[in-house]
Order: sequence, then C-alpha cells, then structure tokens
Amino acid sequence: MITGTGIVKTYKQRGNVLAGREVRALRGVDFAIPKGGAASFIGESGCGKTTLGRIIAGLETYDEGEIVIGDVPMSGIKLKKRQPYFRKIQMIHQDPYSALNPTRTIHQTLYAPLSLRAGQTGRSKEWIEERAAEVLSMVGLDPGSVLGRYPHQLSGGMRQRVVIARALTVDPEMLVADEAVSMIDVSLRLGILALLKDLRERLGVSVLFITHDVATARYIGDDGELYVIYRGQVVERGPVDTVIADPVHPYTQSLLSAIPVLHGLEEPGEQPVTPLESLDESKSDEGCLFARRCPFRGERCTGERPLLQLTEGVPQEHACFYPERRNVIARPMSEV
Amino acid sequence: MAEQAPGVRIDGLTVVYKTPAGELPAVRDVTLTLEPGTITGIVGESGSGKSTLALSLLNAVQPPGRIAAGSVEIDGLGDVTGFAGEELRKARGRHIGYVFQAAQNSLNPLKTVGKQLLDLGRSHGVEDLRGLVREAKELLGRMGLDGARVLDSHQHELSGGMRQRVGIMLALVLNAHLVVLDEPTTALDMITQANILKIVREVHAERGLTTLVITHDIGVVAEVADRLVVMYGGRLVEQGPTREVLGSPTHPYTKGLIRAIPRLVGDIAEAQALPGRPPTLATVPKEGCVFRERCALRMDVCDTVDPQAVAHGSRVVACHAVTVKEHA
Amino acid sequence: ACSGGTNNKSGASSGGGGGLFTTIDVNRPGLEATAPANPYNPKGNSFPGYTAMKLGWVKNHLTDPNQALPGIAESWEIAPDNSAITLKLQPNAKWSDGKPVTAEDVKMSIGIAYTQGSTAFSITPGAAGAAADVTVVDEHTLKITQDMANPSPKFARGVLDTFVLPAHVWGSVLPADFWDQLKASRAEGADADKARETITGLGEKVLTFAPPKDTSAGPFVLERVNPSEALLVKNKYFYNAANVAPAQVKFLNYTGNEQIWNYLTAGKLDHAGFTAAPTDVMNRIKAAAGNEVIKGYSPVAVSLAFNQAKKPYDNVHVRRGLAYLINREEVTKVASPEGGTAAVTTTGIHQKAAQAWIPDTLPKLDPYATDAAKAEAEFKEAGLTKKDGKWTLADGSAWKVSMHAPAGFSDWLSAQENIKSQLIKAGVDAEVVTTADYPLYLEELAAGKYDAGFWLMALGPAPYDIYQRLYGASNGWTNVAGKVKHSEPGKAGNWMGGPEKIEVDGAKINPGELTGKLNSATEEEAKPIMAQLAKAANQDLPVIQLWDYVNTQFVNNSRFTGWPHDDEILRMGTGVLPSGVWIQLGMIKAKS
Amino acid sequence: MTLITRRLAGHLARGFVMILVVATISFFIINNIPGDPMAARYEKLVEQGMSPEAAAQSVKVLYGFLPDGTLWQQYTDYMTGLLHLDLGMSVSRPGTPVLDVLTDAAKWTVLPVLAGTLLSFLVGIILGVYAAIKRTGKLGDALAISGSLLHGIPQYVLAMLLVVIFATLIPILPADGTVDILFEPGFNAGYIGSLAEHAVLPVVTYALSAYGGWILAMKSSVVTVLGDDFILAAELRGMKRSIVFRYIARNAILPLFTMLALSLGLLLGGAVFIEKIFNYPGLGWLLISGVQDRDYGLMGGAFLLITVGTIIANIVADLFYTVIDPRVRSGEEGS
Amino acid sequence: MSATLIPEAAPAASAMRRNFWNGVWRVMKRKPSRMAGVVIIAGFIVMAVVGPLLLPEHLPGNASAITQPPSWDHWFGTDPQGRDVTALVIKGSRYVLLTALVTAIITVVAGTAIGLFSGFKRGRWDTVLMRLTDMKLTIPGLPLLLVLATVWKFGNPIQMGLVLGLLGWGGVARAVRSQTLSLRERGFIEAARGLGLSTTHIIGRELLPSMAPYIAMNMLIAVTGAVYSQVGLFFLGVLPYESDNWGVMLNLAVFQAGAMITPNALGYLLAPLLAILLLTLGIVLVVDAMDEIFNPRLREE
Ligand SMILES: Nc1ncnc2c1ncn2[C@@H]1O[C@H](COP(=O)(O)OP(=O)(O)OP(=O)(O)O)[C@@H](O)[C@H]1O
Ligand SMILES: Nc1ncnc2c1ncn2[C@@H]1O[C@H](COP(=O)(O)OP(=O)(O)OP(=O)(O)O)[C@@H](O)[C@H]1O
Ligand SMILES: [Mg+2]
Ligand SMILES: [Mg+2]
Repeated sequence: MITGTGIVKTYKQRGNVLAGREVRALRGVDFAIPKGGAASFIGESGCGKTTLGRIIAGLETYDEGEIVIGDVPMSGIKLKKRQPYFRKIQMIHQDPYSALNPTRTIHQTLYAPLSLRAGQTGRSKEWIEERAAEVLSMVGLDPGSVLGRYPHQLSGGMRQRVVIARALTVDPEMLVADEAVSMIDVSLRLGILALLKDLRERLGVSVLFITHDVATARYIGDDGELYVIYRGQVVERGPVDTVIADPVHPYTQSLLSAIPVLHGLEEPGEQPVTPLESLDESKSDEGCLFARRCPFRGERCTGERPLLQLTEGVPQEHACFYPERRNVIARPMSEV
Repeated sequence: MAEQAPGVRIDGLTVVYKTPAGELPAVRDVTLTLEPGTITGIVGESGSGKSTLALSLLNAVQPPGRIAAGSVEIDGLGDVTGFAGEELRKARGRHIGYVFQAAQNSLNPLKTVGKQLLDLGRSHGVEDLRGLVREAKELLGRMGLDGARVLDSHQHELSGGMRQRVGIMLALVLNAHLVVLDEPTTALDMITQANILKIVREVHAERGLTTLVITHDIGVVAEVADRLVVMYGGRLVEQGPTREVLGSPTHPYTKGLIRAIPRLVGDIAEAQALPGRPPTLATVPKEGCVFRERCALRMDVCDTVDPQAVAHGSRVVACHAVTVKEHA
Repeated sequence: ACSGGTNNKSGASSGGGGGLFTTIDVNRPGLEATAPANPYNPKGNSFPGYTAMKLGWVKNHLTDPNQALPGIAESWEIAPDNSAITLKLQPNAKWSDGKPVTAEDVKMSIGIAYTQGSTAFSITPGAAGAAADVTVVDEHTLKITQDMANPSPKFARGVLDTFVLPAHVWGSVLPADFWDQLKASRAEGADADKARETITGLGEKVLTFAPPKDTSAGPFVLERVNPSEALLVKNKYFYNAANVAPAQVKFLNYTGNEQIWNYLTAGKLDHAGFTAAPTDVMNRIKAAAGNEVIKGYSPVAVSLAFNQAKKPYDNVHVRRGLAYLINREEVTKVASPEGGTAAVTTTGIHQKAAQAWIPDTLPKLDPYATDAAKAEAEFKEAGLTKKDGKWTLADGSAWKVSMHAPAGFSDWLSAQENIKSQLIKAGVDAEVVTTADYPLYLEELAAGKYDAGFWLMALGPAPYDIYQRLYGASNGWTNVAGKVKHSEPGKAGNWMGGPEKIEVDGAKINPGELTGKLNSATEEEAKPIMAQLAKAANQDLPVIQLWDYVNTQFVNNSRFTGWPHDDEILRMGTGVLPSGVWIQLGMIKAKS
Repeated sequence: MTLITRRLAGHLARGFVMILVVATISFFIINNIPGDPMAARYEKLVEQGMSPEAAAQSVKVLYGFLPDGTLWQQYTDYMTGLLHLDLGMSVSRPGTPVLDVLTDAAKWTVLPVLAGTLLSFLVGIILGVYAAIKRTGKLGDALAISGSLLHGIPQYVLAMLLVVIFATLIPILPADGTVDILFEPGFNAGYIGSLAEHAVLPVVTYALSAYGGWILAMKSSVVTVLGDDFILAAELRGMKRSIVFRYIARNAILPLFTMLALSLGLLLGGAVFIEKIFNYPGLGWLLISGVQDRDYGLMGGAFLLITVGTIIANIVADLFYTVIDPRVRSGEEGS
Repeated sequence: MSATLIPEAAPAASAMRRNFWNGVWRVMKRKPSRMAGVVIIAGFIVMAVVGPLLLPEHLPGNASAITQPPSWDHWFGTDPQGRDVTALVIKGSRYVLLTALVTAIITVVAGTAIGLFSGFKRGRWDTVLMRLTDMKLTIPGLPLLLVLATVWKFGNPIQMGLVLGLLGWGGVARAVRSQTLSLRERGFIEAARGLGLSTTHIIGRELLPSMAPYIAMNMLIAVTGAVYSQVGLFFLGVLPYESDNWGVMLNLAVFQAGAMITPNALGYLLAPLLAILLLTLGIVLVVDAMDEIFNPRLREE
C-alpha cells in the first residue's frame, strides 16, 4: 500500500543568525506496509519514529527518497497535490485530548470531514448523520450519548476512540498510531489495541504502530513487521514475534532486556543482556551509529556503517556486522 | 533518629479534597504497613489516589486536600499526621526522602543542582557542607553520573534520566531511610527506566532503606517491589507479596488489570481489556464497593457495603466475592 | 512733543526693605533653563522691566503713541515734526557689574536692534518711520533722526522701545564695519541687497548670542533658572536701587492659564499680568487673601471676522443681520466678564480710544443693538429664506455659520459657544470648530479655509496699527514703502476678501488707501480719516466687534503695597512686565 | 563571542534600524505638518505693538534657522545629522541645538519614570505574591480587582485625581514644577528635599498606573510557579520556607522582565500626560510644547528620544533576562 | 474481541448538547461582579445609541447658570455654557463608543489576519511581519499619535477609530500569532489537515473559536487603550473638535473652567472621569469572564 525508499530528513534549526544546528532525524529509511498489513516502529526517544510516521501520513516533508502510495510515486506529484493520496493515511495522535478541538462537540468534529466527503460524492445530510453514528459504533462508542459532548466530557479511552472514529470518516487505507495508548489508563489500553486490530481485520485497514513499548507492538497483529530504529536508521526489521524471540542486533537486544519482567507471571530469560547505561550523547556519525554504546562492538564497527541486510541463518533483516542471538526474552511461568 | 530502616504503619487513613461538590475522599480508610527494609510498590490507575497516599506519608497533602482521618506512624518519628511547622519540615528530607512524580521537573530551573544541594543542606542545618557535596558526588557516581559535572549543571542541561537520578540523590543525601518514589519512571524511555529501576534496587539494598514505589505500571513494581499494593478509587483493594499477587491475583480488579497488561510473550488472545473506565473523584461511588460497576463478580451486597480489607494469609483483599469464596 | 517724567532717585528711604517678590511673565509660557539671558531670544531669560532695560517704557495713550515712562533715558525731546528725538540718559545708570551705562552702549544697542527688525530701526527699504541717523552727542546724550521720506508719527515710540545692552559684553556681536554696512544697506542695488543680507545674518548671531552671565542695567539681575522658576536678585548698581523694594524676585513658569489661576487663587503671586479667567475662578482669585484686581486700558478688541469670499458672507446684509442677532453683552458676560467690556458698536477702534478719536462720529453709528426683527429684515434683504423656523440660503440649501477658534483660547471658545446658542435660538444653524493651535489657526485662516473666525483688532495706540487689522494685508492691501496696493481675495494673504471700494454715506472710498495714509498722518490729520474708516467699518461690517479688552492686572497686598491705581501708569505697553517698571520707579513698597 | 555580546549586537543592529525608521517617519510626518510658526510669531509681535514691517523682518531673522533645500536633501541632511547626534536646531529656542534641550529635559522624564517603575515594581510584586497566595480569599480578590482597575485607569485620570486631592482639596503637595528656585542647586537638604517634594505626585502617578499591571502579572506568574513541581519538591525535601519563597520569587519575577521593557515604554509614552498635568518639564512636555510651537526639530527629536528610550529599555530588559535565566543563556550557546 | 466493542456510554445526565448562551449565562451568574460588568457595558451602549436621540441636537444653555455645582436639576452641575453636564456626558458617549467600535473592528480584523497569516505561514513572512509588529509595539503609541495629530486631523469618530485601530493591532497580532503557533502543534489542527479539510475550515472553525478568548481579551484591551488615547488627545487639546465628547469635556473643565481650582466646576471634571472609570470597570469585569465564556470546559464546571 505504501512503500518508502531512502527517506532522509534533516531538521535545520534556525533561530540564531550565526549558528544553525542540524538534526539528522532520518538517515535513509526503507519501509513497506502492505494493504491490510501492520508494522510497528520501535526505538528509544528521539530516534525518529514520530518523524517517520508524520512523513508517512503526509504531515511532514522529506528531504530525500521516494514514497509510493498504491502505485503512485509521490515524486511525480506536486507538493500541493499530494493531499488526496495522503488522505488515505490517517494519523492517530498520542494525546487524545489535544487531538480533539476542545471547543467543538464530537458531532461537529465528525461532521466536518464527513460533509467534505458528502460534498465530493454528492451525498445527503442524512448520510452524514448516519455515517457519524456508524463510525462511532465502529470504535465501540454509543453515538447517542457521545455525539453531543465536548471532548473534556469523555474519558481518555473514549477520546482516543473518537480520534480513531474521526480518522475512519475518510475511509482510510492506513492508520498511523503514534504512541496511541501511552496516555491512556492501563486498564483501557488493551481496548484500544484490540480496536485497532479489529479494524484491521474487519475493514482491511493497515496499521502502523509507533511505540517504544515493544510489548504493545505485538497486539496489533502477529503477522506484522517490527522495525527497530536507532538514530534515524532502521537497525532490525522482521516479523514481530521473530524479532522479539530472536533479536540479533545488540540494540534490539538491549531494548528488549530493558522490559521489566513480570515476576510471578513470567521468568527472565537465561542470558539477559545488560541494559544500556545511558544515552549516547556524542554526535559522531562515523561508522556504526550504535558502536559507542554497543557491548559487543567489534573492529569493523567504528570504521564503516552496517546497512540493513539479510544474512545467512538470520530470518530478519538487520544492520549489524556481528549478529548473534542472545537470549533476552522472558518466559511465561506456565512454560517454565 | 532512625539510623535503620524504619517501619511505617498507616492506619485508617482518609484524605479528602474540597471540590465544588463538597469534600470528596481521594484516599479512603487505607490501612497499610511498610515493613522495615522492604520495597513496597503501589499500583493503580490515574486518579486512584496513589500520590495522595504518598504525600500523606509526609503530611504534605496540598490544599484543598487534607487528611481527614487516620494516622501514619513512622518508626523513630511518631505519627506524622500530627506534625506541623518546623518539626514537619525537619522530618522531610532528613527522615523521609521523596522522589517526586515527574522528577524531571523537580529542580529549580534557575539554580544549579549544586546550589540547590547547598540550599538543602542549609535548610537542615548541615554544618559540613563540603561533606554533603562529597556525599552527593558519591551518590551520583554510584548512579553512573559524573558528580562534579552534574552539580554544576542546570536542570535543562540534564536529560530526563539524569534528572531523575538527581532527584533520588537529593532524597538520599541527608541520609533518609524512608524513601518514597512517586512514578519514578513515567515519561522515561524503556532503557532509562530499566536503569533507574536497577539503581533503586541497588541503592535500597546498599543503604538499608524502607522504600515505597508508586506507579501505574505493574511492570515496574514487578521489577523492584517485595510487596505489591493495588489501589482503586482511593481504596486499597489488594496487597501481598509481589510474586503471589501477580501470579495469582484474587481481587477481580487485580485480575482484570493483570490480564490487560500487554505482554511480550504468550498468547495475545488471552489478554483482555477491562470494561468500563476508572472512576474520578466525582464518580467514585459514595457507598458500596468502588469497583462494582466494572466487576464481573458483582453481588447485591456490593452496592451498599464497602468491603473490608481482610487478610488471607500474606494477602489482604477487600472484596465481598473473595471473602465469600474463602469462607465458603 | 512731551518729555519724560521725573527721576525719583532721591525718593523715600523706605525702599530696599527686602523680601521675595513672586510674579509671572504672562507673555511667555514655558521658562527655558538653557536659554540665554538675551532679550531678543524668544525664550531668553531676560525680563523686561526687571533685568532688561529699555530706553523708555512706552505707554498706550489713547491717541498719542509717543508717550513713555523713563527707562535708561531719563528724559527726551521730540522734534515737533517727529523728525528727531534727543535722548538724555540716566546719569547714574550702571550695569550690574558696576560699569556705567554710556551713550556708546545705547548706540550699539540700536545697532543690534537693526539686526532684529524694529519699528524705528528697520533695514527694509522705504519702511515707514525708520531712523536715518544715530549720533552720539556726548556721553549721556544721543540724537536719532527719522528718515523723512516716509515718516511715521510713532517714530519716537519706536526709538524709546529699544532694549539697552552692555557694549562690553555684546560688542563682539557687531562687526567693526557695522555702521558702514548699515549705510550701504540704505541705498539701492546689489551692494545694498548684500549689506542687508549681512545684517540679517547678524540677526541670527544676535538672536543666539549667549552672554556668559546676565549683565543688567535694570533693578535686578538674573541669578539662576530652572525649568519651573527663575530667580532674580537685586542689582545693587541700579540707579534707583535705594527705592527697589524686593531683594529677590521669583518668576514662576506656566504653560496654561489654569496654572496662573492656581497660583492666583493660592495668593502666591504678588503680581500677574492680564490672564483670562472664567467667572468662578475669578471670584476665587478675588477672594484669596490680599488679592486685588486693578484695571487699565488695553488697546485691543476681539471681533468675529468674515471671509467675504464665501457665500453668504459676501452679502453685507447677512453680516448686518448677524450683528443684530448677537447679544454682545451676553457674549462678554460668558466669555470675558472681567477682561473685557462689550463693544458699543463696530468702529474698528477700542471704545475708549474711539471716544478720543471720533467723539462726534460715534453716536451716529449703528450700535447694532440686539434686534431680531431687524435681523430678519436684513436676512430677507440678502435673499435668505426662513423654512420651519430655520434660515436657509437663497438657493434653499442649508446654512450653517461655522466659527473657528484655536483650542486653548478659552475665552474665544466660550464666546463662540455662546454665539452659537444665540444664533441657533434665532433659527440660524451654527457650529464651533476648534483648531489645534494658534499657528495652525492663523495659517488656515489666512488660507481662507474658514467662513468666520475670531480676529484681534484695534491694536492701538498708533492709528495706522488700529486700522491695518481691518484694511491691511488680511483684507488685500499691502503697504510697501508707503505705497498701497490691493490684491484679489485669496491672494497675498487676503482672506477677508472685502471689496476694494466701499460706499460710505453715498461716496465710494478705498479704505486701504485711507489706512495707508494714517501711517504718516499727524494726530490732527488722522482724526477725519479715522472717522471715515469707522463709518466704513460700521456700515460694511467686515467684522463684528465683540468686546474691547480691559487690561486686568492681579496684585496681592499681603507682602507689597503701592500698587498703582492711576490710569496713566496702568497704560503700560505690551511686551513689558509692568510690575518691574513700577518697582524700578520706586512705587512698590515692602510691607513691614 | 559570548551570548550576551551576540544578543547585544543583534539588538543594537535592530535598534539602529528601528531608530532610522522612526526618524524617517517623524521626518516625513513633520515635514507635512500644517501650521505656520512664522505667522504665529508675526501675529504676536504685531499684537505687541510692533509695526507689521518690523514684525515681518523680525520673523525673518527668527526663522532663518528653518532648513531649506529639496525634501530629499533635507532628509539626507537630517539623517546624516542624526548619525552625528545632531538633531538640528530648535526653532522656538533659537540657537539652541535640539539635542541640548532634549538632554536637559530627559532627566526630568527618566528619573521619575525609573523611580515610579521601581516603586510600582516593588510594591506590585510584593502585593502580587500576596494576592497569589490569598487568591481564594476576599482580600486576594480585592487586590486583583484593584490591580485590574488601576491597570485600566488611564494615567491622566489618575494624575488629575491626585492633583484634585493633594493639591486642591488638601493642598499638601506641589502639583507643578521640579524644584523651588530659592534653594541653591547642589547637594543640600533643602534642594534635594524640594526636588523630592515636587517629584512625589508624578512618581506616584507613574507608580500607581503601573502597579496594577505588576500586581496582575506577578499574581499570575506566582500562581503558575506555585503549580510548578519543583516548588512542591523543595517543600517535600524540607527546604526552609525562606528558601522556598526565594525560589518562588525568583522564578516568578523572571517572566516579568519582558514586561518591564514594555511597561517602561508605556510609561515613557504616558509621560506626555503626566508631565502636562504636573508641568514637569520632561520629554513628553517638550513634545507637546514642540507640537504647539510648531517646533519641528524639537518635536521630532522628543519623539525620537522617547522611542530610543523605549528601545534601550527593551534591550536592557532582554539582556537582564538573558543574564538571569540560565535556560536562555545556554539555550543559544549550545553546540 | 466483543468485550472491547461494547459501546461505552457516557453518563446520561449531560447527553444533550449544551447551548452556548446557557453556558454564558452560567458563567455570568457565577460571579455577580461579571453581571455588573455586562450591565455597565450594555448601559453605555444604550446610552450611546439612544441617548443622543432623546436629547435635543443642541443642548440648551443658560447664560445665567454657568458652571454650577451639582444639584438636583443638574446631577453633575453645568458647564461654562450653562448646559447640563450629565446630558453632555451622554451625548459624548456616542463619539467615544463609536471610535471604540471602529478601533475594535480594525484591531480584531487586522490583528487577527496578520497574526494568523504570520503564525500559519511562518518562515520569512513571519519574520517580516513580526519585526513590523515589534516595531509597532516598541514605538510609544501616544507620542506617535501626538505627532500624527499634527498632520492628520482625525476629524470624526470613524477616522479617529481608523487611526487608533491601525496603531493598535500589534497586541492582537502578537497574541493571535503565538496562539496560532501553539495551536498548530496541537493534534487537532494537524488532524484537520490530514483529513483534507480546507484552510478556511481550519482557520474559521478550528483555530478562531479556540483563540476567541484571547482575541476578545486583546480586543477589549485595545478598546480601552483606544478610549484612553482618544480622550487623552482631546484632553491635551491637540485635536480640533467639532462635537462634544469626554475628552473635550475634560479639556474644557481643566483648561477653561478651572475645575482643579474651583469646586463649582468639579462636577464638570468628574462626570467624564467617572464615565471613563465606569467603562473601564465594566470592561475589566467582562474580560475577567472572557476565558470562561469561550472555554466550554470552564463554562460548564
Ligand atoms: N520540528 C522539528 N525541528 C527540529 N528537530 C526536530 C523536529 N521534530 C523532531 N526533531 C528531532 O528529530 C529527532 C527525531 O524526533 P522524533 O520526534 O521523530 O523522535 P521519536 O522517536 O518520535 O521520539 P519520542 O519517542 O520521544 O517521541 C529528534 O532528535 C528531535 O529532536
Ligand atoms: N488539588 C486537588 N483538588 C481536587 N482534587 C484533587 C486534587 N489533587 C488530586 N485530586 C483528586 O484526587 C484523586 C487522587 O489523585 P492522585 O493525584 O492521588 O492520583 P494518582 O493515583 O496519583 O494519579 P496519577 O497516576 O494520575 O498520578 C484524583 O481523582 C484527583 O482528581
Ligand atoms: Mg515521538
Ligand atoms: Mg500521582
């Protein structure tokens, strides 16, 4: 449905006449999300997940690379004319409160995009009302009680559902959920995840899930792909369960080992990798970007940059010269 | 002067907030004991009263809130709910270290960490300020930071994880043996979170502390706590040794909560969301069980009678259904 | 024709009693601390009568412009044909640094006056009443002769009204060849033009000259100034110092009349010159302890002037109709109850002077007493029509009398507001429009932008000055070197736009030319001309004379006494601080 | 280059451009002013009894100072003069450079404005803190409302009320002038006392009119800071009240520095009214008298100087802010 | 998955869409002072609209009762023409409020447009416009007005309002821009863009309502500023006047009637002063409620 190759994004921070600063947010990222498929981007803070998500949703421009939606390459289309293509890709924001206009009722919020579509397709007002109720039901809300309300009158989970419902008004082919559950109460989180999964299954909407919580990534669908991003580069990419069970890149391993083990429910794996001590604050762009923090760093790592590739015996793509399985995973108590 | 880890006994604590709808309890009739030298973890969703409970330990509930009933007995100090003025101030910091929720913002943005450390020392009449700085550097070094550099930095020059460590340092530097950590890892990255939790565990052991960790993330508790306390709607619904509670939860809320945790392994279909939504101060039922609206085991008695916390072995549970089952 | 008063130097010993005298220079708002002690500088810290001395202190006699009280000139003699004046200086006059005041000082002062343009010392070729020659007779005597090509009856006034400056301080300002240059400038041709230019250039130098410190020949010398006050101390070398009562004089600053009212109601001022004040304020001023109002003659009147280039004011009947409608008594009562007396009629002359100039003509003039019926008749005659009780123009369009006055001229505004309501009552729509300030008012008035505005007139005592306000430049007649020319309305400053010839008693006269004649006429020659012009002004009504000003002075008897009540003394000319003259004459005594 | 000098350089460059723009504006406005100062002077001389010809000559001498040449030439002259700190000659005060008149007047504006600002700042922030702490109580409410009202009342209304009260009804304070001339200028009690006595009403007016703004700003700032986590954190660490108070105060005052510049600018602008009402011969007073005397140079100069004052106030406030706030200080220095 | 899709019902009590005016009413009722503010402002508007119609075009003067102190017949006494001061204040209110209205409209339209444009376009335009705004905010307004007054005779209230509006949009533009910038970052604007909603919709329906309190507040501030400046200019006497307004009254009271000296004229001075104070009070009280009126959350609490 959407593929991207070699996406590069560099933020130039102005604001000072004399010294500009560059942030290399993405350094040549490839991705491909099939129709009805799922993908998850994980990585620590600031690695570029949101930037990539926003580029995919057409909310941000990119400096280099090519994005193809359906089979239309965006490079052939003027910046201002891309909107209809990107409209098929809707973003679900992290903070459901700021994603809804506090001065507008849910009805008004849904009405605007629906009436736009009604105008384009020549449909009636009744259709708008029906459809508004329909999308709300789709996300598990009772239209009767929700339509007339303001966002602040709803709980976080309900708000996030409204946000999803609003995205559904334009019949999207893909949803980009950026940390869509991190601000929602623990007991309700799973509900949203299940909803996204359900939408995937029922409507064939692809879902791109952005998070730094690996565990939640699984819940969108086990047929999805996991992209592990580090400093603007995809360092590992493969089916969710494969990557979780057998991470090969030391960064993925560290990430996974940082997830708390639910003692009592599960037992830690046998060979836990020590979690990374701290952030890499150097701005060095030499060699492997992860080299300075890597506990398994080898000679090659400082000299050249590993590219995302498939190597023998490893089912997933990775960007490491010394891929090695290290058991970091926790096991359910039941299996122990 | 408690040089050893103190025990804490909270008894029948009720804290109310004044709202347009009258005084509403954010913490209701909580009885809890922190054994000396243990790490206790309190979990609960947003608004369940965790922070309010933690603040009560320092008698620091902010207006319009107030402690309406109950006591907080701390070894070597006494009942802090009766403290006021200088006495209370001296207890804070010296005896009880508090690591603030969102500790990232718990530092004065205009002053370097070092200056704030000195302010702290002066506030508590520390004579040997050099010694204090040395101690601080040591603690920071212990947590993997360059002490000298950190003391010379302003808040904005430190990353979230570093600030959190500074927060822990400030809680411990006066040699407090009771430490309260309110959401020490919220808004932190996975990797940083893992680091902080490791530090909490290690420092706890090294310095012989009594620690209370508050979080809404069961994973965090599972990682560090010896005992797990679950709060819901201002009530303490279940408590017991962490592994036991996680492994075999008894209260329907605890069960639901654990089932709703996204997990790295296992069958995803097993996981289920809790229906309904967590209550707010205004929507907490005035009488009867606070959880009954979302409860699958709801009985008639739940509507009218607030279930008492009942000890079942090492576990304390407040649920009519569980009590009935136990006695059946 | 007459000589100066006596020198009171042997006067009573009571003088010099000391004390602080507080006053204000009503002519000059805004003391300027940085300004030099230079009488020619418009902001200069020089106080005529106090620190700045003139040859004599001219008076506003009703008909004779050449009367004056002695200043540096102890006495003088004027040739019967006004061709010369011989000055005798005060024998004991000294500067405040102890040097004597000499005839050379006076000659240099006259030189300086030339650079500034003064009535008697003008370099404009052919200017009326200009001096031809200045001769130092001896150390205390000078003779100044008039250029009789275009003589003026007020020549002596122009000479006497000259500041005297110390040559040892100011000498450097005039170049050595000044008098030659002056002579050259008298001639015609390129050289003369150049000489005049040089002298005008000197004028700027004079204007900005800043003596290092004040050197005064007057009773006081400037001690210091700050932006709100100036302090003068007694000049012990002053020739009549023994009779100068105050030891110090404090000048208060002001920027608006309301401040003067404030000082007066607080009884702060020992003396203040004429200041218009509303009735309530005036009552309070009078009520303040020790305050007294003394009144004298002031040769000024105010009038409502018309722009005759605008309809319907081109029609004399309209002007007359308006004159019949306006109750001048009421206007004066509202606007200037203390500082003015309602004009008896429109003559172009202050009523007091009119009694002296045209006693026979005056009763024959139409007094324009308020009379609605006559007004109606006049309006009808002019072709105006009355619809629904409102007068409209001949063509049926609306008519609104629009009167202008500068903001801040409180008495004028009050008067116009009152006229407005009077007119409205009579069915003539009217409005009052203010102009931000006086300079702008004058510019717009001169540009012919207004239908009607207030205009000062009857500026005595010289007859020419009186009438050139009505039949001078503003009404089309310019007088260059004694030759009168008339220009069209809207040109060369002619905003009144009256006709060049007016029918008076059946005969056509040219009032501008008659006015021009006044410039060189003797008192006797002038009288019939004045009568003719008064009739013209009365019948043709280029303006409606509203009230004649009264020189109202405020004094306070708590600290000083001896205030003059004598009419003669009170006819002090403008531009002088009369209390300074009274003090130097030894009239003012300190109260013990 | 340190941050401060860098910022200063930027400010100066901007300030310079701005001064040029303002100078240009005022030049062209002033060149279009109607009204003829020569005519007014002439009228006055004639009224005083000078003969028309003599008056005409006198006026010609007096206004020999008026600039001539094409508009463009006058403009370039004015601007080059400006670069040499030469604002031309005053017309109503012949021979006096405008700059001299202005610098002489500037002290009468700057000192009371500064005194008033300082006074109101101090009182305002103290009461602001109080209003913030007692914000739920009646007194806090009253303070806040009084603040809004005072903030809202125009300066001239305040000034007039003060005059009516303290100079007319209970005449205890002088309502005009700067100092009693009888006191020998210098460092003596009488002179300074008189200066102070005359300054009371203007300073109080400045202070009162600014005070409302401070109290409101301080209140909201303190309320914000009180809600900041670090204050609670400091309390929970058992910091002394005095230290916590200092934390609150310093953090709350900080954002007020940007306001300080604005307020100084406002007060400088308001000087027009206050100086007019109290006859205080400062820049505002000069501006009005310049307008009324049609003294182009003086008017333009006074306007320019008031603007420059505001610009300087802005720069100073910003630099102050930069020095005090470590976030700004390092935020731009970083990398 | 069915468990998650059980429709979540919100508490039934407030299912109905809230009426905006009901909310406003509630906000007003919460503090009586706000009601007072609204009443005051409404009073002034009525006074400005109706007042002059009820009074004769030219107020009758009485030459024998000039500058009288307050009495039963004349609540604030009479002016130096013997006219009733109260009537003068009423007549004068039209000028003042009309100017204020014009100023308000221009301030809001220009300020909002520029602020929105600047905040929306960002980049170069933003820099240029904000420099301009900064400059406008730095140049002291009153002195500028004074200088302007010498060339431009803001003849009638409309012109006056025009000038004041053109000088006054800076504050609104600043506020709107910073609001736009901060709202841009909010998810809902981005979402609207993602949904393909038109810029008109985004600005008109999403941005402006959210900014309404700021705009309204800044507008009121600009309006008070305008009232002060115009009254002040007239008070200083640097403007010609044709009709009565409060500033002219102040000017005449102080500089013509000697109101600061004689108690008789005090009413003449105090009446317009009180009118200004009252209007200020009204505006202050209404501004106080502004945030709550436009914020649905605060409105309903
Ligand atoms: N608008 C922007 N201007 C400048 N830099 C930006 C901008 N947006 C993002 N960045 C930088 O780009 C990098 C990637 O940011 P991004 O928001 O994509 O990270 P992320 O992976 O989503 O982080 P998080 O987990 O904290 O949300 C970061 O270093 C960030 O500071
Ligand atoms: N100042 C206050 N005024 C009124 N109610 C308050 C106040 N502070 C907290 N509450 C209410 O008290 C209840 C408990 O709040 P508390 O902060 O203790 O919750 P928490 O469990 O710490 O939540 P979180 O996970 O969001 O930090 C909540 O319903 C909250 O709305
Ligand atoms: Mg992100
Ligand atoms: Mg909390």
